Amino acid sequence: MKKYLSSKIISNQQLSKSFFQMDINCPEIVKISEPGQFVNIYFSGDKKIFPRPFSIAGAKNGILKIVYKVVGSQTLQMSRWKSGHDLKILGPLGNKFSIKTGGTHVLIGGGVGIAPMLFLKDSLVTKNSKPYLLIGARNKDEMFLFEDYESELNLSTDDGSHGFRGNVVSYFQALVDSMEKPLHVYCCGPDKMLEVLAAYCKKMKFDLQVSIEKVMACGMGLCQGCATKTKTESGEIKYSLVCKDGPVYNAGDVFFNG
Amino acid sequence: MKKYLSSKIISNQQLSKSFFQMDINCPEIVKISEPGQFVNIYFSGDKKIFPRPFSIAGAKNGILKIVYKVVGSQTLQMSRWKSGHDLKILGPLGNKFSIKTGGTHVLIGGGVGIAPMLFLKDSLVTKNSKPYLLIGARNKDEMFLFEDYESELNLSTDDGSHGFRGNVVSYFQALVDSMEKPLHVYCCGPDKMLEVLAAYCKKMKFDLQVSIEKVMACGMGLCQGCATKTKTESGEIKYSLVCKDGPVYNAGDVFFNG
Amino acid sequence: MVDMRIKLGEKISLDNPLMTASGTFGYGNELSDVLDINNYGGIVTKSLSIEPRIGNPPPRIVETHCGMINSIGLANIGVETFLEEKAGFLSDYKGQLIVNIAGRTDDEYFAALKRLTQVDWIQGFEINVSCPNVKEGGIEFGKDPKVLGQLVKELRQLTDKFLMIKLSPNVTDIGIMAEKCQECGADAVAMINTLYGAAIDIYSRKPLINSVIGGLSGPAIKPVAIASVIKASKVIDIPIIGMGGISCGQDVVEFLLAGASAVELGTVHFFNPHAVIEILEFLKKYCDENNISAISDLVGKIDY
Amino acid sequence: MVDMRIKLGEKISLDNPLMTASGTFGYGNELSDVLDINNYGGIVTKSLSIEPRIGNPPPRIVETHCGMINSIGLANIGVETFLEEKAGFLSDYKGQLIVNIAGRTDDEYFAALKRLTQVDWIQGFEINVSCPNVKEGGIEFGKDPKVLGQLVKELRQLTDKFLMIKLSPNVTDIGIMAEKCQECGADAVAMINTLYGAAIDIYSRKPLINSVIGGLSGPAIKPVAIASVIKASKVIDIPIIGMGGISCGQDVVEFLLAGASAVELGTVHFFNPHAVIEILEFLKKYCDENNISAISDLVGKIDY
Ligand SMILES: Cc1cc2nc3c(=O)[nH]c(=O)nc-3n(C[C@H](O)[C@H](O)[C@H](O)COP(=O)(O)OP(=O)(O)OC[C@H]3O[C@@H](n4cnc5c(N)ncnc54)[C@H](O)[C@@H]3O)c2cc1C
Ligand SMILES: Cc1cc2nc3c(=O)[nH]c(=O)nc-3n(C[C@H](O)[C@H](O)[C@H](O)COP(=O)(O)OP(=O)(O)OC[C@H]3O[C@@H](n4cnc5c(N)ncnc54)[C@H](O)[C@@H]3O)c2cc1C
Ligand SMILES: Cc1cc2nc3c(=O)[nH]c(=O)nc-3n(C[C@H](O)[C@H](O)[C@H](O)COP(=O)(O)O)c2cc1C
Ligand SMILES: Cc1cc2nc3c(=O)[nH]c(=O)nc-3n(C[C@H](O)[C@H](O)[C@H](O)COP(=O)(O)O)c2cc1C
Ligand code: FES
Ligand code: FES
Repeated sequence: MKKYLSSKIISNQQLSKSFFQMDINCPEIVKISEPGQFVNIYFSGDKKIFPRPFSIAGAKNGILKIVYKVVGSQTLQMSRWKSGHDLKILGPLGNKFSIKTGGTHVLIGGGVGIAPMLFLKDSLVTKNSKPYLLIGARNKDEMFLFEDYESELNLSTDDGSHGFRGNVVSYFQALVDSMEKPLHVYCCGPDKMLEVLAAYCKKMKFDLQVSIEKVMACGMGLCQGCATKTKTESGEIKYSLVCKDGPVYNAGDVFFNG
Repeated sequence: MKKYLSSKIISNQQLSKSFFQMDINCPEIVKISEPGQFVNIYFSGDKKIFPRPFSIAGAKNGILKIVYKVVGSQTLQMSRWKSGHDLKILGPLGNKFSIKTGGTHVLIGGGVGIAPMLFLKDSLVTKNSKPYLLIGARNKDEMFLFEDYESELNLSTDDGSHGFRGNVVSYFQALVDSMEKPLHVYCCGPDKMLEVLAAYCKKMKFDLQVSIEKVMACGMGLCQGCATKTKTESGEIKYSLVCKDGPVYNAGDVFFNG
Repeated sequence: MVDMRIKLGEKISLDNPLMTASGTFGYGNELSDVLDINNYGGIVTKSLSIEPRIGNPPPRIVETHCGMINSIGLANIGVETFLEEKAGFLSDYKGQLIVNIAGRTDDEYFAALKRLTQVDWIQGFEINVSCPNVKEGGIEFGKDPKVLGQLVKELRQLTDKFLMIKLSPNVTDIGIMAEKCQECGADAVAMINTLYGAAIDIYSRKPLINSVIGGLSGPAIKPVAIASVIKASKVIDIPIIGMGGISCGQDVVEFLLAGASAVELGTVHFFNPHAVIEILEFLKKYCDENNISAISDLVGKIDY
Repeated sequence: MVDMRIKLGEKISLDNPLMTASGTFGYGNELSDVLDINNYGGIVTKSLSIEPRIGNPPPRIVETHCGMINSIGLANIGVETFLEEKAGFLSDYKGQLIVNIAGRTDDEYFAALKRLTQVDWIQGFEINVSCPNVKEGGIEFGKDPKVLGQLVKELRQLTDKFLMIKLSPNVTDIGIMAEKCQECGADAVAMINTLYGAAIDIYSRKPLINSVIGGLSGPAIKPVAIASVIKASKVIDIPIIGMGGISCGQDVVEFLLAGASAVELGTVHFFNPHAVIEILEFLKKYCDENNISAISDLVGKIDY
């Protein structure tokens, strides 16, 4: 039961050069949100007409958290909103990560792909599981830190300016021997990164769920605009709607160039 | 020589419920501005694409003043700009009041039509003339006061909540006997008001210049969009461009429904 | 109390003039968490074809200034699956349910209409002869008045239910097309479908729409839609259902004044899921404030 | 250093691909306070007719979402006054001066062209057969390929100078019109003129444009223009001059990739008087960063 609401921003802080965290007061959405789901943020008066989708990065005590990177006009506009600002929000949208029992949970976030991992981590911690959280960024400026982890936190930067030097997938490979098997891997990040990780997990027979992105108009299955090529269990090719059937897929079902 | 510049807002204060005064730092435009002329203010990223024209309400010490009323989306946006904000501005645009010598100058502003009258008043005062300044508003909420007058200031409101009760044209008629003739009347305000005043001045043989408004796209004669029906001296009908040939006309040359 | 009812000829009566535009409202159930779909006087479904279609490959949509281009390629579940899966939900709907039909050939249109006209919870049909982004068929029927007339005549034979034809703006004279529909027995015309549109990524140099040219919709096209309705209303007497770029109540009044008897909300659903509610409120307020007792009094009342 | 030059066939060479769109730049002198007009590779004048025209009554313009509707009615000073008053200013201009010609009848086109082709500071002509808001003529020539072809053939006889035809998007197939122009000897085609558009004041119920239906321009129509250029470039070999909704350098690259050899800036002049300067800067930077040594290398390089 998604809701379309007018909600107040509680805080909107800058985390690093281009990353922000926005806390929004919307208990109605928080109550029913699950890790992997996202919300749509709406704009008005603009020449750009689409809402913008953001993963739910946290949902606790009536407060919904998103973590976003300023990459264009609408995220720039968002970064200027002050606490107290009323925004229109729709959610929760999409499917969710299916949380496996037993074994070790490895959460990998590349760049802003960290966002859904934070919520998934919260949820696993509540379930008394101690997940690994691997975060990759291009460099120190793109990296940001959180107050409270309750999980094994591992940072890497492509240029080595913070934590492990190299991309987060190589970092995972470097750590994998020390992790207790079986592994359940969850990842969100750039398509390229997902593709590399998917190939590796396939080889290693790790089970991998990925959260993917597509440009969306409606975010709820009205327009069929966000279609992506997927394989069904029977191996059939099918266009799946990322906003409704996704954004979380078993890595094996996705075509990363689809 | 109009200029297109990026200029800083020095201050943007609220004068009354819906009126604001914006001081803009643009010496290049100030230097060459004359009463009756206007500037274009530009917007970006918006679904509305036209710039908005505003009469120059003052031009002194490098600072250009406009007085504006919030009536729609763009003036609302302007009212939110803070000092320090950079705006794009083009001006000075249009023709100017032709200032008559000798006699008494009567400046009449209805509603936001006050704006160009303030600049004209400044200019007459500099020339050692002591003009009458008649200001009409619908009610007290729409009326605002200025620090410094140096002129005979006369206020009227339609509902009598401030100053004379009645419209500013009746007020003028009430005062006219006390004014030393010949009169040179200058007016800016709603079309209806201009029309009534024009009929009266024609009857009384007072010379009247009016500043009129039309929706403008370019503000400088590029598009021919702001045409209004006028009479030439020889009595011929002609479409005149309000942005270039106007906005100031001899009242007798204008068709108020054209 | 303002009377919001609208009659579309003899066959259909709407509780209010707001309907959904095909392809922008899923099959009706997607938005029902967010609002009561009985707010709409009518629902027009996504275009259905006799067989299911998987639609076009991505990218299928791109945002443009005050608009968007789409090339969904009439992806749809097909007539039979529609009847099986959606009957429950849609037969509870209190307004008028219009099924939009698309085809590549005359026979595909005929087959779909024959099947659907038997279903009692379907009140009428909107025939899509104007989809700009499917290679075969569709728009071909919408380009040539003779071909269009022939199709409409034959469809008319197949159903007594409300039959309206949805016209493309991508023609030299939409008035001629509308006249043809009236002449061949259509109960109404709907206009406009999307305009041709394209966009290119200047870095990859790739078209931003799989089919290169797609359909432009949204507020950007409203002036074209209003002009189309004005033109058509000068030459036909059957009702016009107007759409194209509606984003608020003011826009709906504009369409009614231009000559539309009812309107369809399309792209607005994407940027304002509550549009129908806000528009209904506006219409009531507008009518109250302007002493209009029946919304139908606005239809065609542009004052030249 | 990026080579910004563009050849439009054998007759005309531009220092850069940016020209002005007719009717959005006055007669060239109005913007010269604000920038050096030699920034433009070419200037296209307001449409001129053999006799002066006072144009349409107000209201002539209205803002729409990301666009505007105009109905200026080809108000212009007429060929003779143009030659008298503007010669001084325009003959100093270093780029290519193209005069746009409009007419109600063939004879009006012929008379204007015959007179203007004798003037040495005029390098070429853009023939407006597509103005949507003048009652007689204009668009009539732009709707029917046969009528258009005949006009182009006859115009071709009257001048050896650069002759381009400006096409309307308000036709079923702009490709057919473009082909006809090529076949009948035009040196280039320009597209698109404005789309039909209308708007109504919902309180006064009056049309917001004197002629009810006017011409829609601005960023809103860019996707339609890009689609038109793509279609035309598939069927003709003569250069295409693209326009419609250009607001920034990215847009210009998009037109070039779509197949335009040069572009015209129109409505953008109203909301950004410095557009030409900013666009030139962007183009240089874009080419530098993407290792493009000559801007002409972009033309038609959409990657399907
Ligand atoms: C399911 C999902 C979850 C997401 N979660 C996050 C998140 O948690 N944090 C975060 O920073 N970003 C997230 N994104 C990406 C985010 O939506 C875009 O960065 C944002 O839309 C950019 O808007 P803009 O106007 O600033 O940039 P623009 O300049 O408009 O676009 C920049 C890029 O953003 C993407 N984008 C633009 N519009 C849309 C749209 N309507 N739908 C989807 N993508 C679009 C495109 O790739 C585009 O090239 C998510 C996207 C999806 C689909
Ligand atoms: C020469 C001239 C001088 C003016 N001086 C002043 C002034 O000193 N102070 C002041 O408050 N107002 C002045 N105006 C009016 C001012 O331009 C409008 O109030 C403003 O454009 C409204 O914009 P908006 O987006 O807030 O309202 P909108 O909702 O867009 O429009 C409200 C009304 O404003 C007018 N308007 C809208 N767009 C334009 C446009 N592009 N050009 C002209 N009028 C438009 C129309 O009458 C419209 O109905 C002047 C207008 C002109 C033509
Ligand atoms: C994503 C999308 C899908 C559409 N699918 C269809 C369709 O299947 N059948 C159809 O007749 N029209 C379809 N349309 C066209 C709309 O019904 C409508 O005619 C058009 O979008 C103009 O209205 P708007 O500007 O309000 O969206 C679609 C439009 C969009 C944006
Ligand atoms: C106010 C205005 C006046 C115009 N006058 C003419 C004209 O006289 N002749 C002509 O061929 N096109 C005329 N046009 C059309 C433009 O040249 C151009 O084709 C159209 O506006 C699309 O480009 P744009 O979106 O960049 O403005 C005019 C357009 C506008 C906005
Ligand atoms: S974004 Fe509309 S269906 Fe997914
Ligand atoms: S507003 Fe363009 S000519 Fe006056």
